[in-house]
Amino acid sequence: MAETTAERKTDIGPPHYQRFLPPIIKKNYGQWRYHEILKPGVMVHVAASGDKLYTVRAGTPRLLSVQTIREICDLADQYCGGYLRFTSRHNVEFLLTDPDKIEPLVADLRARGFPVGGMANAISSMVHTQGWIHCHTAATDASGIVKSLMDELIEYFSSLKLPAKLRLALACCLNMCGAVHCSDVAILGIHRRPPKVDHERLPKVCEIPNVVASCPTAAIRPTRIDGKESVEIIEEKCMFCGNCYTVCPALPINNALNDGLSIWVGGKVSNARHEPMFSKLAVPYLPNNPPRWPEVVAAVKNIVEVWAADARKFERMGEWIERIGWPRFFQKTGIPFTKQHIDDYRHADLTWKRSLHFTA
Amino acid sequence: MAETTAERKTDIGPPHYQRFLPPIIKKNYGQWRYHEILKPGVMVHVAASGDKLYTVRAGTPRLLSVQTIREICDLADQYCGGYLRFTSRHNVEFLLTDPDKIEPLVADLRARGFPVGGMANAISSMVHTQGWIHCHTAATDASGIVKSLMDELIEYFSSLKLPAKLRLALACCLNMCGAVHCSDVAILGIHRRPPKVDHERLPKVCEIPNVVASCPTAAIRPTRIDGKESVEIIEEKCMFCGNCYTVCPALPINNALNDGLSIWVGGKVSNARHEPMFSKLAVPYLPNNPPRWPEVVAAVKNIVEVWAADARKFERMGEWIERIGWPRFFQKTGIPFTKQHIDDYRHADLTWKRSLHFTA
Amino acid sequence: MADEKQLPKTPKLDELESGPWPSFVKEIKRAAENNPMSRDILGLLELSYTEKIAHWKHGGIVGVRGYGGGVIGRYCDIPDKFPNVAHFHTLRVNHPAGWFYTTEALRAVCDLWERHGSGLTNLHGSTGDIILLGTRTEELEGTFSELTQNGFDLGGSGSVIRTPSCCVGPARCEWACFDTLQFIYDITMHYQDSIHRPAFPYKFKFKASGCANDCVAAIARADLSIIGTWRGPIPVDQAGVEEYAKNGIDIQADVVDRCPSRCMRWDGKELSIDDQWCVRCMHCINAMPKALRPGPERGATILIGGKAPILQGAILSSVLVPFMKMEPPYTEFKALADKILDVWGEEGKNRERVGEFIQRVGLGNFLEAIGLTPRPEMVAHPRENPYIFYEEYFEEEPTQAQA
Amino acid sequence: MADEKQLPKTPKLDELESGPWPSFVKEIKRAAENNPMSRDILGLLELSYTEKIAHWKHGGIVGVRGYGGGVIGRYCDIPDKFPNVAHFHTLRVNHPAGWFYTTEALRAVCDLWERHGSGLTNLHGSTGDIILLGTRTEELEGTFSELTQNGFDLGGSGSVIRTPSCCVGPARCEWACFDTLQFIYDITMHYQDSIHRPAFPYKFKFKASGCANDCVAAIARADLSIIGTWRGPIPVDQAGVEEYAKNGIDIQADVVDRCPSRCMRWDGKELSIDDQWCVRCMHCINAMPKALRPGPERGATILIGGKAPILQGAILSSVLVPFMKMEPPYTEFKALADKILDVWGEEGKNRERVGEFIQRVGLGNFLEAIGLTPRPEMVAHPRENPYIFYEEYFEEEPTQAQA
Ligand code: SRM
Ligand code: SRM
Ligand code: SRM
Ligand code: SRM
Ligand code: SF4
Ligand code: SF4
Ligand code: SF4
Ligand code: SF4
Ligand code: SF4
Ligand code: SF4
Ligand code: SF4
Ligand code: SF4
Repeated sequence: MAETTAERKTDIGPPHYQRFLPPIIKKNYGQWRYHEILKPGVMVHVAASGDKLYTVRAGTPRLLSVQTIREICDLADQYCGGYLRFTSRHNVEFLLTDPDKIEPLVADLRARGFPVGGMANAISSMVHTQGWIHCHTAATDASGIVKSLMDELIEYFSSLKLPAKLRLALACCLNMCGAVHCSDVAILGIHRRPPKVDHERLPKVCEIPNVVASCPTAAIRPTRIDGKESVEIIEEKCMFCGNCYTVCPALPINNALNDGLSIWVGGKVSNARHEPMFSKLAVPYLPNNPPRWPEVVAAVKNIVEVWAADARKFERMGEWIERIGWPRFFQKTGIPFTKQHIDDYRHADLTWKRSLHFTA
Repeated sequence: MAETTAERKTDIGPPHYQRFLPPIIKKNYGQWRYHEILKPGVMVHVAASGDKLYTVRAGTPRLLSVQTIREICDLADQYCGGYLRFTSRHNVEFLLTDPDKIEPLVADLRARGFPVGGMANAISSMVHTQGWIHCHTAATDASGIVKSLMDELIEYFSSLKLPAKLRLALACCLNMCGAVHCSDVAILGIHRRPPKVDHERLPKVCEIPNVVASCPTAAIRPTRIDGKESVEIIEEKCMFCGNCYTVCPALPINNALNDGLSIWVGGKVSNARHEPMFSKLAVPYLPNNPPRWPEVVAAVKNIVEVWAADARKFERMGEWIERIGWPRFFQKTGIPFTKQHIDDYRHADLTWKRSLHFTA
Repeated sequence: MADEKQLPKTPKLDELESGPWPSFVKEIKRAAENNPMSRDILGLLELSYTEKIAHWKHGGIVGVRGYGGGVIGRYCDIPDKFPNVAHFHTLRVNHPAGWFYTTEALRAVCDLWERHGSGLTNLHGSTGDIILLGTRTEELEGTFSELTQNGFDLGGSGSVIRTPSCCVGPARCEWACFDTLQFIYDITMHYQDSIHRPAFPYKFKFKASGCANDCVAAIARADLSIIGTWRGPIPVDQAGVEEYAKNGIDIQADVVDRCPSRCMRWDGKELSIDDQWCVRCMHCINAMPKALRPGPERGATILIGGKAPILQGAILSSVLVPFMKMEPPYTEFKALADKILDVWGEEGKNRERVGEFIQRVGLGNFLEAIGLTPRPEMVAHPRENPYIFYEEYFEEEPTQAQA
Repeated sequence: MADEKQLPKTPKLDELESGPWPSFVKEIKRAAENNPMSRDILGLLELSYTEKIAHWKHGGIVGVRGYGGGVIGRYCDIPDKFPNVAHFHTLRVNHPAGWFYTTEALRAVCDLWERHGSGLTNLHGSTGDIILLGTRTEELEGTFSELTQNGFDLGGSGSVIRTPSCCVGPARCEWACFDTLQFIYDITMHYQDSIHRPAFPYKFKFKASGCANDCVAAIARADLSIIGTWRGPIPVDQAGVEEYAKNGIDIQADVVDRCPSRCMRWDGKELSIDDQWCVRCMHCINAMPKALRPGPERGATILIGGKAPILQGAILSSVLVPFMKMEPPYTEFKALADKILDVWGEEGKNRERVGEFIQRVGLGNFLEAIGLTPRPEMVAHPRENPYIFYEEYFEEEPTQAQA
């Protein structure tokens, strides 16, 4: 372990952002007048002063080695005075003042395998999570599906041919770290078998009342197994949320045979035009099929392309579906509508069709 | 008791409607091509055959003596061959074939105190309930408020000057017999004090488990009062729905000091334009003030007239409010917005404002 | 007997005799002239107006022989003060479909009710019945038998199928997409036994409207709502449209811009409808009855679950069958209704309406139980929560998957 | 040591090295060249790809001295097979507001992480932290102290205030209605103690977006969402609008018809906005940045309760304060936030997010507790159910009201 002599600092907080702002931003901070998208992944912001700031945006795997970060730093040093930023969707942004450097930078990025794009009416990088690489509750991997899907959808990242922004997200379990619940298209890792109770371990490591309380559908009840306090799970009541496992390690829910993926559509966050919306279930289950998850990739690509072909300008996925209606969505995408699509949780009755307003 | 010799008939059902259809309807049944509103309360339906059926609609108190029914029958005999009908809102309709009889009939009706109107863009008769005249759970009277309010709003019944239909309803308790939950403006009798438990009577007349189960907010729990089984009511949990009283007579909830009225707005049933909507709370409480309920009448009239002045053609109350937004509704009507307007029942969180879409 | 005929002093109620709207107080007084029950109801009501409280005891089960419904029992809580309304039971009489009458039929009801009861009625109750408002227990049988002599029968009350009702439909409306009167008469007869004898967890209501205007508020007030609709394009009579335009309808603002699916265009001469997007709301047809009308293929949408708020909050009926042909003998409809009544009758809890039952068991499970396949028309949108019940899972054979 | 340096065979993962999107597998291999932890993670991940299951034990509480958060403990469930990732704890490092960096600062982090950990990172985690992905317990203190030497500190994990984040805002966006970076930096410093030491029932997240486009998804992912907005008319540069029209924007179809409040008019020359109806959705401004901009009086709307579905279903933040000025030192905001944290901290159940807490106690009661008056802007619509808690009632003095 690296020893350090200096006295121990705590609660210093993050570095002050001003230290990291390039001069042109310091100068024009809050004085930007407008922006223009120049080409895929490249935009200019024009300040009241007339100054122009060129942003080049590139995709990354988000999971980065220090070696690659250094490589990115080299580019920032070479093209924009050692300043750069990352976006809320894990893209890297280079901040240029000299328009002549745009092309060389873009070429350099491409050469090194960083796709330029993800801006304006495009698919941007996927908000995603840890998966098998670091999380204990993961029903699937995250990075692998993202890689497989983005390989297929890259043309929509590097171009501007979509009717509107398309936000993709993935989460490897129902905790939904990230943005699955409000994304245009989201992939969600799911468990499909109730937790197996480890009666040996449970009494030792878990508070039984907490475990019972942790279940939203009251599927867990206290019981005694040969003398020892434990819990039992009423399987018909379990919908595999995994919350009991989060609370108690003795209730493992991960299961290779049954874990899989579901696909959700039509969520959005921005207030532009339509109010924010939750994502809704499109495909209840697809197999967990590493290393390239062909079923998941094909299903998402199909949805994206049906939307891209049919939506009007500015129509996000959810706005498009609202216009054509869910019956047409299922018809056009060829996705079967099943019992599992019908809500049966807290607000179920409000999700049923309470009018005659549907297309014949 | 009137003895009857004939053998006892049962399950004969209602008379066949065809016996009661006037000849012109029999002839043109299902062959009507279009209709026109000729004047307030008078319309014509034109059949494919070219036949014309004139309908004259008049308001009634709904509570009718046999004497008055006979008087109405006299008119039907005199003007339309002894055929008449009533509407789903308790108006009476005279079905004429001879246009020359319209004016005399209208005059005759007026002379006898039956207002002609309630058609098209007007206020029609109020769907209402029993009240003190017959119901055991009534928090207020029904007929008295209807009479008082319609006296004030009659001009909107007998004219066509409203932007759209306006449907009024009243129910004398939360059972909401009628259409309160889906009306443009509705008046609802409310209790505001938890039931008083009659510990003497309760064990004798009620099943304690049923009583406990009857409470939607779990405000009732079993207890023993000097030895006897009974129930107690956790007052903070009681929202005065009266369901326990419906189930158990030993839990009287009617209370002169606390019963009152609330006013609801913006509901609709038809699918025309906007999907059906529930009514929403406008005024949480007004005093129960017979015989003319001035506070209630004034409050409803105010809402109606603000809407009438501000709404666009075809905009029902709820459609108008949706366009201007609830903040403007409360502003324009001058009704204070209170804690009680904020939902705190099953779907409460879905009724909160989950976006930035409101007028500044 | 003389001052018995004297009307009680009712200073409060008297204030409700004036004013332009017809007065129910006048009605009571009119009946009271030669009816002691009405005289007492007048006095009792005046007392309620003074004390601001009802003077009826809770419920009370009474009825006619062999029927479990059709009568609402009422007993006054101060019978000594108002002996003539010590009993004041209401009879619910099943109205003729569409509320059509001949004066002859109505007079017959008036005559018998004058003899057997208070002489007061409601035309009609909110469920649609003729309400004969108040009589004594001993009078029930006599009233009933005279009713049946005159071709009338009781409607529903309690845990039965309630009196079905429908809009005026084809009898006088150009928009009826099926014969609401014939249909309602047919099922009323089909379900006579269930209307008169409680056999269910709670009440069950049928209402039928001939089109989406829903003139009997079926979607809000019926457990099973049958609402007329169509398939195929809306026929447009362009000349008719122009005539409306001439006569002052602003086609763009009042019709086109109010179309919920925004599928209409108006170029000042021609109105075009892109029917594939029409959600059949009726608005454009309502606005221009002479020029537009429902499309060619007629039928109904069947919706389920509508009710008032007690207990889980009000429910609007939701789509069960997007489109059903409605031709006699309504075999498909009756099979569906019977299946629903079976399942709910079996598994519904006491005082649980079918809408609440479906909420409890889940619409998906309910569909399975009644043998319908899920369709996207049944939902406003698919689930937003990830709490999906996957009904089966694999058990591993001994494997090192978990190793 | 030689074959220790040998990378494990990873046929499955190798398939993810090809293709146009940058490969995380290449990243792991790159780090693995001279890092045993990364080598083992590579092998372990290949095993997960083969067995379709994660190989981590449940949780594990580890951390740095004096902090209760900032480290996610992880232990491999087959440590004997993969000794170098027997521990594989993650450090969450609080990112600089707006995710701006100098290469110098980033390189410093790289250097220390190469020495202390796997050499793998996430830029960034979904909450916004710099994720230092995996190291041994003994390395935590050293990593931490070098981080602080370099001016960095840990972010949040567990039942603390989580690392606040914000959009790029005024640094590079013309639409920022307040200084998101300054604000987020300010509250991050203000809440240092609560970010590092668990003192609440559960996690609590702040996210700030400069306008209604909400570029950090604050409304969906933050317990307290601060979203910029304005009051007063949208300034319109008509020349600018015409220019967009010339350059091919269909002002009517793409802007006017997409305005949710339909408050715009375009006559082909002039665009007029009836600002009293504008709901400030940003769309028209988004579509024509050169011609339109947010109105004069700037501030933010404060919304509360956003979160993912566990446990009661996902919640979108809802309006708490329709409009608040956002000027340093943000006194009004901090007073509100502190009050919220007090009430929830006191009365919230274990693992109950503030949004779930408000659902349980009721928004009206919550407003009372934090001292805000109810406003119609807080609701999409008033209640539809009649279940109103009238909080007090009269008791009668002896009277015959009930007689
Ligand atoms: C850089 C970034 C903020 C940051 O601090 O990192 C950002 C930057 C901009 N956003 Fe954003 N948005 C960023 C994440 C978001 C998010 C959050 C997310 O995706 O998770 C949203 C909400 C998405 C949603 O609704 O689900 C978002 C919704 C918008 C919108 C509204 C789009 C819509 O029509 O719904 C606009 C307006 C527009 O694009 O015209 C916008 C516009 C912009 C503008 C044009 C603002 C400006 O004038 O500079 C910026 C660049 C254009 C562009 O297309 O990226 N930004 N923007 C984020 C880039 C993420 C990325 O790498 O792709
Ligand atoms: C007679 C009656 C049916 C019956 O069997 O009794 C009836 C008859 C007609 N209705 Fe209705 N409606 C009748 C109750 C209803 C109800 C139910 C209710 O009010 O409880 C509704 C739903 C109300 C709601 O949405 O809350 C209803 C919603 C409509 C609509 C849709 C109005 C709208 O814009 O929302 C139309 C279309 C129109 O008026 O243009 C309509 C149209 C009509 C037409 C024009 C249909 C026709 O072509 O004949 C009929 C006469 C016009 C008129 O204004 O009354 N009728 N109509 C009912 C008369 C009640 C009364 O005495 O006032
Ligand atoms: C007479 C009538 C009101 C009126 O003046 O028109 C009426 C009167 C009563 N209703 Fe009703 N309901 C009447 C139509 C309705 C309607 C409207 C409808 O049927 O279209 C509803 C709302 C729709 C629905 O069914 O949900 C209605 C919803 C209720 C409820 C709440 C049921 C629920 O599930 O929410 C109750 C409570 C109960 O059933 O115990 C109730 C109970 C009652 C009782 C029996 C009181 C009780 O708790 O026992 C009332 C007897 C009053 C009396 O003394 O005569 N009444 N009741 C209506 C029946 C007349 C008729 O047969 O034509
Ligand atoms: C690392 C990260 C995912 C990522 O790869 O980016 C993450 C990882 C975990 N999250 Fe998360 N969450 C992460 C952002 C989120 C977000 C998104 C956000 O913050 O904007 C959410 C949704 C928003 C929200 O807070 O609701 C999120 C909602 C959850 C939940 C569900 C909480 C809830 O109330 O619904 C859990 C479950 C829990 O807290 O026990 C959870 C729990 C976890 C745990 C600690 C697993 C557990 O049960 O203990 C994961 C540790 C993984 C690991 O081994 O490192 N994580 N988690 C994100 C944090 C990185 C960072 O600090 O920047
Ligand atoms: S989504 Fe689930 S599995 Fe994935 S990182 Fe979050 S908690 Fe772990
Ligand atoms: S997984 Fe979820 S639903 Fe199933 S038992 Fe555990 S907590 Fe309950
Ligand atoms: S609304 Fe209530 S009080 Fe009025 S009639 Fe119906 S049940 Fe009786
Ligand atoms: S009135 Fe309603 S809420 Fe109150 S105790 Fe009775 S059932 Fe419960
Ligand atoms: S519901 Fe339709 S068909 Fe029936 S009367 Fe009303 S408008 Fe005519
Ligand atoms: S019926 Fe309704 S949806 Fe169909 S075209 Fe007419 S207005 Fe539009
Ligand atoms: S949220 Fe608004 S201010 Fe912030 S970056 Fe996005 S568009 Fe700009
Ligand atoms: S900001 Fe949105 S609501 Fe306001 S005018 Fe522009 S588009 Fe319309």
